[in-house]
Amino acid sequence: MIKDALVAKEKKEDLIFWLKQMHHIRYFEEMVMQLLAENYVKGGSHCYAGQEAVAVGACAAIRKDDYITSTHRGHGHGIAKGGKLNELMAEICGKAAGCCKGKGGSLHLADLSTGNLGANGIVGGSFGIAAGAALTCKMKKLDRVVLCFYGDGAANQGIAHESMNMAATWKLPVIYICENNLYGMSVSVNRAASVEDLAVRALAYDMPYKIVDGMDVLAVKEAVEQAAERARKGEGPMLIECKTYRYYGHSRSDARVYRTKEEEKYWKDRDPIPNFAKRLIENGIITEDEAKEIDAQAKKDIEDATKFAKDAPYPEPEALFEDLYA
Amino acid sequence: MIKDALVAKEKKEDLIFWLKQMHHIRYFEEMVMQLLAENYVKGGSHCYAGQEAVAVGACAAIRKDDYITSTHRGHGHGIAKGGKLNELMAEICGKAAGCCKGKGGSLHLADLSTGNLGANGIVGGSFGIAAGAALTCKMKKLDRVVLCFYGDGAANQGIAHESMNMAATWKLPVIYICENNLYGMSVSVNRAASVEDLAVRALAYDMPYKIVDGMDVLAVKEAVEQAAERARKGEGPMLIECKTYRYYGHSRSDARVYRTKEEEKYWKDRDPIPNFAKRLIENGIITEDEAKEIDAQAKKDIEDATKFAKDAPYPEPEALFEDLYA
Amino acid sequence: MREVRYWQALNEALREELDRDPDVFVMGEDVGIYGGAYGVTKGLYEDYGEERIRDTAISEQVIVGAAVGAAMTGMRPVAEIMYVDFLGVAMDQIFNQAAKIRYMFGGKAKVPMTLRTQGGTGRGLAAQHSQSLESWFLHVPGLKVVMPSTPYDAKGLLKAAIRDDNPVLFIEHKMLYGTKGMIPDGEYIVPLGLADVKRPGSDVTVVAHSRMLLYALEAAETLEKEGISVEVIDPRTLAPLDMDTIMTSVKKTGRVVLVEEGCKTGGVGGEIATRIMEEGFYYLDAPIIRVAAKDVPIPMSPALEPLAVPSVQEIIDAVKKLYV
Amino acid sequence: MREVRYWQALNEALREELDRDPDVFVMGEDVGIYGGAYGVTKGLYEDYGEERIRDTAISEQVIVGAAVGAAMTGMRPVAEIMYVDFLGVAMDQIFNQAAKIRYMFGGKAKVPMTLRTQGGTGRGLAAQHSQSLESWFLHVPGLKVVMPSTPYDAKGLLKAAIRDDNPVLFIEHKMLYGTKGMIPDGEYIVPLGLADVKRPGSDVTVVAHSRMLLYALEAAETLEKEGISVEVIDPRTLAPLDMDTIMTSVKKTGRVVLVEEGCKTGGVGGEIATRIMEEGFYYLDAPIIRVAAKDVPIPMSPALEPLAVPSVQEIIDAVKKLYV
Ligand SMILES: Cc1ncc(C[n+]2csc(CCOP(=O)(O)OP(=O)(O)O)c2C)c(N)n1
Ligand SMILES: Cc1ncc(C[n+]2csc(CCOP(=O)(O)OP(=O)(O)O)c2C)c(N)n1
Ligand SMILES: [Mg+2]
Ligand SMILES: [Mg+2]
Repeated sequence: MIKDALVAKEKKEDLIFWLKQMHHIRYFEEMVMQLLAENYVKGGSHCYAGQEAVAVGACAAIRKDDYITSTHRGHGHGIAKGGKLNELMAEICGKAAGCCKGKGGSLHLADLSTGNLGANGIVGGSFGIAAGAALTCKMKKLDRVVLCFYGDGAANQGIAHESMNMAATWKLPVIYICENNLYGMSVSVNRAASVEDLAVRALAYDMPYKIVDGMDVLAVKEAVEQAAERARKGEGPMLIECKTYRYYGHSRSDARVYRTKEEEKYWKDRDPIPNFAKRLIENGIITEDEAKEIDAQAKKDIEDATKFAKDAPYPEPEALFEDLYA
Repeated sequence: MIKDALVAKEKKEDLIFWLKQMHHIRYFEEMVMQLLAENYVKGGSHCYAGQEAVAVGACAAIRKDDYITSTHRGHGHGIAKGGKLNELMAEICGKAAGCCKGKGGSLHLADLSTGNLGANGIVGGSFGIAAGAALTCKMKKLDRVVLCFYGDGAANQGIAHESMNMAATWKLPVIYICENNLYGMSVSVNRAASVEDLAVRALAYDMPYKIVDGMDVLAVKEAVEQAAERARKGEGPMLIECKTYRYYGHSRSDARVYRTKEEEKYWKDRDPIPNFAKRLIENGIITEDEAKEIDAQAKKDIEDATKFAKDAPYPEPEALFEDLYA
Repeated sequence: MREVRYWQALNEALREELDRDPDVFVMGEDVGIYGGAYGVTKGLYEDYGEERIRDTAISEQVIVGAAVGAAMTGMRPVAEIMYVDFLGVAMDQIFNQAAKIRYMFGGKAKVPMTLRTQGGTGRGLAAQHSQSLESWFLHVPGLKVVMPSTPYDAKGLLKAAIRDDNPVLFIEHKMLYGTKGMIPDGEYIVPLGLADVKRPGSDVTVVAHSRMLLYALEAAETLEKEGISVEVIDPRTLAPLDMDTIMTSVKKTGRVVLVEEGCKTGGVGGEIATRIMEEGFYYLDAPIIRVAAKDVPIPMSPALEPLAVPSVQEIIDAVKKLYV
Repeated sequence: MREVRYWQALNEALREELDRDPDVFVMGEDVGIYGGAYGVTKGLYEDYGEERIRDTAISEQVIVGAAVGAAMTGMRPVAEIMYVDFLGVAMDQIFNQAAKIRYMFGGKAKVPMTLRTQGGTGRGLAAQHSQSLESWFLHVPGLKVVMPSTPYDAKGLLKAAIRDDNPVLFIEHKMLYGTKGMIPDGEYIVPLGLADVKRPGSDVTVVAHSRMLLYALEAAETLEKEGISVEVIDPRTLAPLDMDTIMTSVKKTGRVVLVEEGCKTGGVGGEIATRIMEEGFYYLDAPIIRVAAKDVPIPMSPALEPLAVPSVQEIIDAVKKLYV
């Protein structure tokens, strides 16, 4: 069974860590939805629930000092890249203790200390930044790579084209990770693009590509690992399309009229978290009880982070004028 | 011989017309270079000489009421689409009798009365206009197509991607004509893009493509004809890459240090005009004398147009404030 | 007359123009099934079909570019860019193509397109979803710029914009969609280029547009009680700008406060202030005061966002300062 | 001291900074083999190689975007956009990314990049190659905006821009590249944010930047002969804007003419005029006069292009009008 092979090659503590990270993301997003419902959090509300295997699998494949660029749906990326839960939750709440001092919020979660070059409120806005960070890696010979996360909708932005062409022509160490969750807001991928698989866009740049199950954290990890190896050798960028699904609406106000309950059920049956837990149990990595404990611990971590965030003070009025110029 | 087949299927008067049009473009450009050298003309100076077979072949394949969008190198397109030589030359000279009343000049040659939606000073600037004009054709069921001319350099602009994706998704009647003359200003196509043939970019949109000899007017015509037929049937856009060469520098100030004399010679040996004349003679369509006469007549037409342009008055100062709002 | 919300007024305008003219169509991200990010196109997809209500890919350049091309060839596109903040992605198509084509082509083309978008703060959406960028577009000859503050104006101006033969940038405000106001039952148009005196007064002229108009009215009410009579003018269209209405007021009051939600530096206020100085320097009894956003990006934190933009109190303070 | 041309001064600045700091690199269309559309990067490709002098594809969005990403991660890119007119293609990357990242990220990132470009009329290049768009960028907090008028300033300011830890938009002028001026033999820096009194005078203050500075000096010379002493101030950097130097002059003269090559409406003049009014209304003896381009796209025709922008005569006339 190919799945076992993927499990077998990993260390137990890593497997547990990734499971827990996915739980962290899920609980984080559930909490954000709750805080939004309570109107404690205002602002952007693009939740990552459902796509956890992509961020966790991809970030598992790279190093701490490698970079990522994120999207408007960036909470999961921030957690997977090692951001502190307290700081991330405080940021969502607009608190001074947030990783961006409360100035960025959900749409601009960034944490340069973990190599997260930031979420972006502009769909496609990070494509250039990813190419530029990769240029730094190349010019300074840092042996680092850049993961550029983007959505199926973002794939149709002009800058996606420019960035991929630059990375391919200059052989920059970028790994483009297309999170194809079937919709850009309400517009399904086949109404927005003329190709079935967005991965084939790589052909336009003579770039290798791979399509993976975005609900399988180890499949994502394996693909990104191979891409990162190529990139580190100076062989240039690669495109990985992850087929996935977002469980909530696009944002708080979305009634999801554009998709069916059946479709939602299809994808929820393939939930990356319980399925991964089950797989670890079946492969004898953890017991059912351990799985429950990991889940419970992750939940508690998010509760703690939320308490931290709620208790943390808002920025002082003077902060309005700080941090504009270096 | 395949060439003969292409010749054989055309009417004599048409073949002669296309030869003459190519002569017109060549003499027009020689004259523009001279006027620039004399400093009679200021401004943009992107000459089309060398690429005549593309504009003439492509426009020969469509109808008078079809549309084209042009580029910064747009004199050839304007002539091939049927623009009046007098008005075009007067426009280059900034005269009130110009097709844009002297306000546009070389960079903005447009002539809506012939379906020429305009040259563009912004590389890639016409991609959106082409999609929009095609949308009109589709929504109004006009049975028209739009030729979207663009260069190898323009292919790397983000809007190229957006336009092709829109046209392919909505099955708009656009024919993208890539004039690959090997350079975008000084940057050779293989330093600007990671693919050998820009035509393969069509794969990113599930769009058919074809690569043709851009020095062969009949080859270009045939390819565009097929594409236009598809487009009129509602089957959507197509990409045609024409391999061609510009004989002058990018613009007046270009010393052409980025290319070799050998390369220039290689392409001048394939000059679309004498080769086409020879072919018509060899196929018994015209005699050598007739060929000379066509050439001489074309030359005279340009001299007449130039006299017209030079004699024409400049716009009155009040024109500065006219034509801003409808 | 009946009461409608701002978004409904816009929705009605679109419906009436779609009904009136087969060349009118709507295009943009999520304008179809979703009904628009702020609900303005609700129901249109169902009623007019996907040919005339076009959901696009997330490709702002070609949304605007295709609107230009369609307008040049006989259609009347109403394109939507979801946030004014995203106009940067399509900026070239707006100022170099849409706005200049007619002039560059010697008047031989026209570009009758409307570009709807919305801006402003108020929802904690941070620096890339809260801007007020209208002043840039005053600097683009060939464009018209409309910013309605009430449901009445929203409907009448949108209909005028769609019928205008020029490219019109139509900027709504995210905090106004839910506001209510009276509109006539029958058809009406609010012509572009006419300011509106929203509240007559005799002591001070306050010029404010979009959401700031509501703030200015609130400030005027409070000031009235304190014995200061404020005339509140809504330019409604920033280009063309109706200086006549503004100058008539300035000549009466001699005191001016200009309010806007965009950053002060390089904002609309500087332009209007200078025009007033040019046309009526000697009528001014005091220097003109600008009340505008601070020169910072809009921060997300609810503790900071409101501090970045004018408050009613700031307008009141500015008016009073004219008397010190 | 030695005489160099404006383009050479810029070229020297690039060389010195490339020599000084290995993190500095140059990127843009035709900056390599070609040496830049206006020759500023001449010889750099030969001397510094293609890793540090990078010819890019015609992809303005990613040119700016990659500069942002490179700057955030430790490089000091000097990116070139061939014409200021093309900034529209990359606008989002400039105002939403480069300018806002530091603030949005709570000061935890810096974006030390320089974006060189050039603008202005004079070569008959028509509406999309002749603009003066600087005023837009005053309205973008987080950016600095530099516009040198002389070879001396060009070199010193470019070096300062490259060393600055913030995104700097550096706008040259196509008609200035060939102009000559004296510069010191050794290294020097012209700090950002300091205006320069290019010609002292006592009767009227004229503020002008980029090519218009030369026009203003010429006008001042003529006016001197007619007995009017004009002080000519070059702001040099429009953001930050050195109001102190301007106000010192205004307090002395009480009369102001503002000159710019961009369109009048929404231009730089409106901002500076309003600042002067705010900071020194009672010093003004007459309304401030703006001399700017007409509110039209720049026409190609040599009969029209010069009419679209200010002439020396217009500046002279404006100064004299202050005395009517
Ligand atoms: C330039 C720009 N256009 C539009 C938007 C509004 N918007 C935000 S997210 C989104 C959908 C993005 O779709 P996709 O890239 O597939 O990401 P997903 O939301 O599915 O994760 C849209 C249209 C934006 N933020 N920026
Ligand atoms: C947006 C934009 N970027 C850059 C330029 C400057 N420029 C004008 S033509 C040109 C080269 C275009 O190359 P290509 O598309 O191959 O057309 P060609 O000149 O070869 O016909 C460049 C860089 C421009 N006019 N517009
Ligand atoms: Mg998506
Ligand atoms: Mg080319």
